[in-house]
Amino acid sequence: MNKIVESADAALDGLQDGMTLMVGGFGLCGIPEKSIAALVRRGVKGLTCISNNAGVDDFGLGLLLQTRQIKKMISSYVGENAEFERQMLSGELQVDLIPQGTLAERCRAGGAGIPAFFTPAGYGTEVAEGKETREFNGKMYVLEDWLRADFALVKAWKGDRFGNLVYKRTARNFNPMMAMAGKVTVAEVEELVEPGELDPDEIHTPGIFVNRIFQGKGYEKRIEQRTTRKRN
Amino acid sequence: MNKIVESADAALDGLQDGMTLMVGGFGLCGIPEKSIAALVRRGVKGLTCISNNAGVDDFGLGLLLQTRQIKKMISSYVGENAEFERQMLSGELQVDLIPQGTLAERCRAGGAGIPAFFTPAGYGTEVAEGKETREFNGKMYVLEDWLRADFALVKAWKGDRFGNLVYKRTARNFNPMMAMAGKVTVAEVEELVEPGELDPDEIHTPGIFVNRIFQGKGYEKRIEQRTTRKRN
Amino acid sequence: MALTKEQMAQRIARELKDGYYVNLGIGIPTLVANYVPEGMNIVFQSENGILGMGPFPYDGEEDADLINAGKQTVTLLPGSSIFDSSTSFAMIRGQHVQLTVLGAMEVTDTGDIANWKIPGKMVKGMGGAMDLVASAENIIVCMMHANKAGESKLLKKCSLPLTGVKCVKKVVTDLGVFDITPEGFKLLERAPGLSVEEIKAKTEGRLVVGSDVAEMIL
Amino acid sequence: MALTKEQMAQRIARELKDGYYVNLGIGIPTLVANYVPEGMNIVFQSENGILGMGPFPYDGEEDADLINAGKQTVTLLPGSSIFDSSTSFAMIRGQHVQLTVLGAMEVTDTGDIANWKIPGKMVKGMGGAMDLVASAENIIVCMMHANKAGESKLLKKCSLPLTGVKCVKKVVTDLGVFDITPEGFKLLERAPGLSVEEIKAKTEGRLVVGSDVAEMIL
Repeated sequence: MNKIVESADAALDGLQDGMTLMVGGFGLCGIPEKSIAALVRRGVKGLTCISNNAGVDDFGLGLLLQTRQIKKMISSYVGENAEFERQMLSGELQVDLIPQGTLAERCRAGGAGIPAFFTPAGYGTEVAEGKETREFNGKMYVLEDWLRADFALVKAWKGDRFGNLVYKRTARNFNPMMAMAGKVTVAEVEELVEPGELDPDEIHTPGIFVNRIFQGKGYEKRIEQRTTRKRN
Repeated sequence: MNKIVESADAALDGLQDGMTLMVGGFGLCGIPEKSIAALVRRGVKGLTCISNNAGVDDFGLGLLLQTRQIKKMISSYVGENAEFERQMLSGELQVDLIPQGTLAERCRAGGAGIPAFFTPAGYGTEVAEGKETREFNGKMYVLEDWLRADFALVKAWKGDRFGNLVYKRTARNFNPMMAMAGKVTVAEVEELVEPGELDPDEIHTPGIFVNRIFQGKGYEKRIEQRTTRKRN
Repeated sequence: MALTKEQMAQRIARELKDGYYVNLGIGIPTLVANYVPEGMNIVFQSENGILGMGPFPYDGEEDADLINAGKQTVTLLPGSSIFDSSTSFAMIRGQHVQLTVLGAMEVTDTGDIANWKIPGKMVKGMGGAMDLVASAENIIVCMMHANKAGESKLLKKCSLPLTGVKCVKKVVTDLGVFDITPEGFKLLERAPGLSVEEIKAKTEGRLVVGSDVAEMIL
Repeated sequence: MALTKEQMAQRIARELKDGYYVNLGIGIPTLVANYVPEGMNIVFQSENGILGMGPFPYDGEEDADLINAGKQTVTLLPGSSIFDSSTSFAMIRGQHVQLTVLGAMEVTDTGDIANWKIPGKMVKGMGGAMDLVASAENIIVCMMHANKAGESKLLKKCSLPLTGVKCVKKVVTDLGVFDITPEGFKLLERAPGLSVEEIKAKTEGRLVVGSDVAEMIL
């Protein structure tokens, strides 16, 4: 079992124009930097990107907005990005906004073979327009369907050639669910380790969900809101 | 924040006749031995137990069958238990059999605020009788609702006073989902550790799901099918 | 006198109870963490995947892999845990988080809330707000009583697109504390020095005033 | 001659492909693990929460906290992982497990399967079988061609309560290998020394026989 590919470019083999991608990360935390850079190099167009956020102008998915490779974003929050705003207001870019918990659960459902589920989020709002609603125990819920992707691009801290992944701190976020929901799941890691080095009890994403894995070099890991306090 | 209670008996405070309980474990692996023993001592009757299995005659939930404290079992597989068979065939014990994956997902749904979801398991069988079915992408699915319990009794390897839990190997099984779905969740652990000793990245059940925790002593951890091979 | 933002946070902090798990929204709600009473154990949840969030890191100790839902660098306290986004919202939807405090642009006397979208302006998205308001058993909205034009934000009906319906339980503004009741906004406490009449004048929604509304003690 | 159980397992092992994730049911399917071709990487899943399940432990090294879905003590191989039951069935329902091999009491020529309940007898439950058969893209049923009374188990219609409908893709019995096709059981290979006529005589469901059905090579 060896899922290691030599580079981010090799990991995207088969990724074509018009495909639907899931891209892990929350803000700029835990995003697949190297796979995004490879997407820019690959030059594929007309992409639908499912990602909680859309990066900033010059980092994260913002890079793919600059090059106009994205046709549609499916996200929960897309601020902090002037080019995004311009393309959205001009109608160049389609945007589907989804409650964050619903987005996370729809990705998990896609990976877990659950085609639809009921959630209370968005009931009575425009999010529920056109969707089935139903009462359970006196409370109203909205039926939401699964999300799946042609490629899921995720970022982990450590991984092995079986595709087993361990994430670090809040860089975990959407990565585990998206890893489950890709027809082809590409994982980039800061460190490739030998099988057996990761304790089986501590693996966050079992390798079965990962198709290709590679080690990235020189992660920038940009901080979006650097907030600190002074020592007393 | 201190969820530690002094004993299994104290942990069951408020547990009454006729309540619905979730009980973790798969076979005899990862069952809450000490909480089950305390249930026997407590003598509560008419219980509905949601548990993947029903123990063996003289261990696990079998102990509560001997004392006729269980009115109904909700399980996926209930072999290996003669007293169970006798009570079931005589009509003393009600039994709801549920596909194992559906059982796991219904517990998770109960904890996650998802009142119902579609699953392919059981479509076209007696499990789907009386349930809504629906086609998605050319495949048929059954609508299943959440399961929740008055008390969830789970067993972990290590835990801290915040209720954070770590499980060992396949003793994990149903415990994490059941921990999510109890109005009161009681966790018993082999080892209580200080907050901070468990790496935040390695916690399987975040403490928010656990209401009471105690350290059990002298775990029997009986093996149901001891299978070995000879050294060459 | 109208409350300052700090005083609003301070007042909300009095709604905390020992052992609560709490999710604080961006803005004034974040300040509530500064007023947790001495000796009280509160665990803060951040919906990007933290329980037991601590204060901002010391200068030079920021970790790009450890941020809160506002994308700010934060720290972890002993006993904290990290989890993925689906588990985080399982906690929220499953009502394991005992108190949610968030800001709003409009609230109605039946508990509807609007806080994510202004037609004609750039829409950034609802983030986790719709999940939080639809799920929490206990939601406190914390906001200015009137907008910059002086118009009441406590309404009969929201003019902006809704975030959730019939979900808000309590509102703390710079003018007072209100429960949402079947009869409308019930005034519980007045900001120090403010009269019931002044509050009434600035409240468009139905207002219920008991015989003796106490002045807030800060 | 009819195949032995070991030969059936051996034949099924030839359906394995490098890199497959495989779930083996209790009984004959379990034996398939003994016939993985040299150099081929197969990861065995156990639905109680293991990927990368290894052989039974050496005497004295049993761990009560490490069992398979048959409740037998097992070991882990390097690169294995442990997870909870909901994640395990997420793998199964989400079709991440590439091959499922399980036993059956009856199978029909449209791919229905019955393997969990005999009316009038003690019912132990379906365990994970209904999830597995409803979910897997690739299900091989492995069973004796006829029951102890000599009656065919390859039927037009199941007489026992169903475990799943239209799901089985392939059947390996002691008499041959069959694909489930729109026309019925398509005989692919005969057990060594058995004639097509002998197989036909023992098959109640629709049987399709090509012009040249090879004898199995073991």
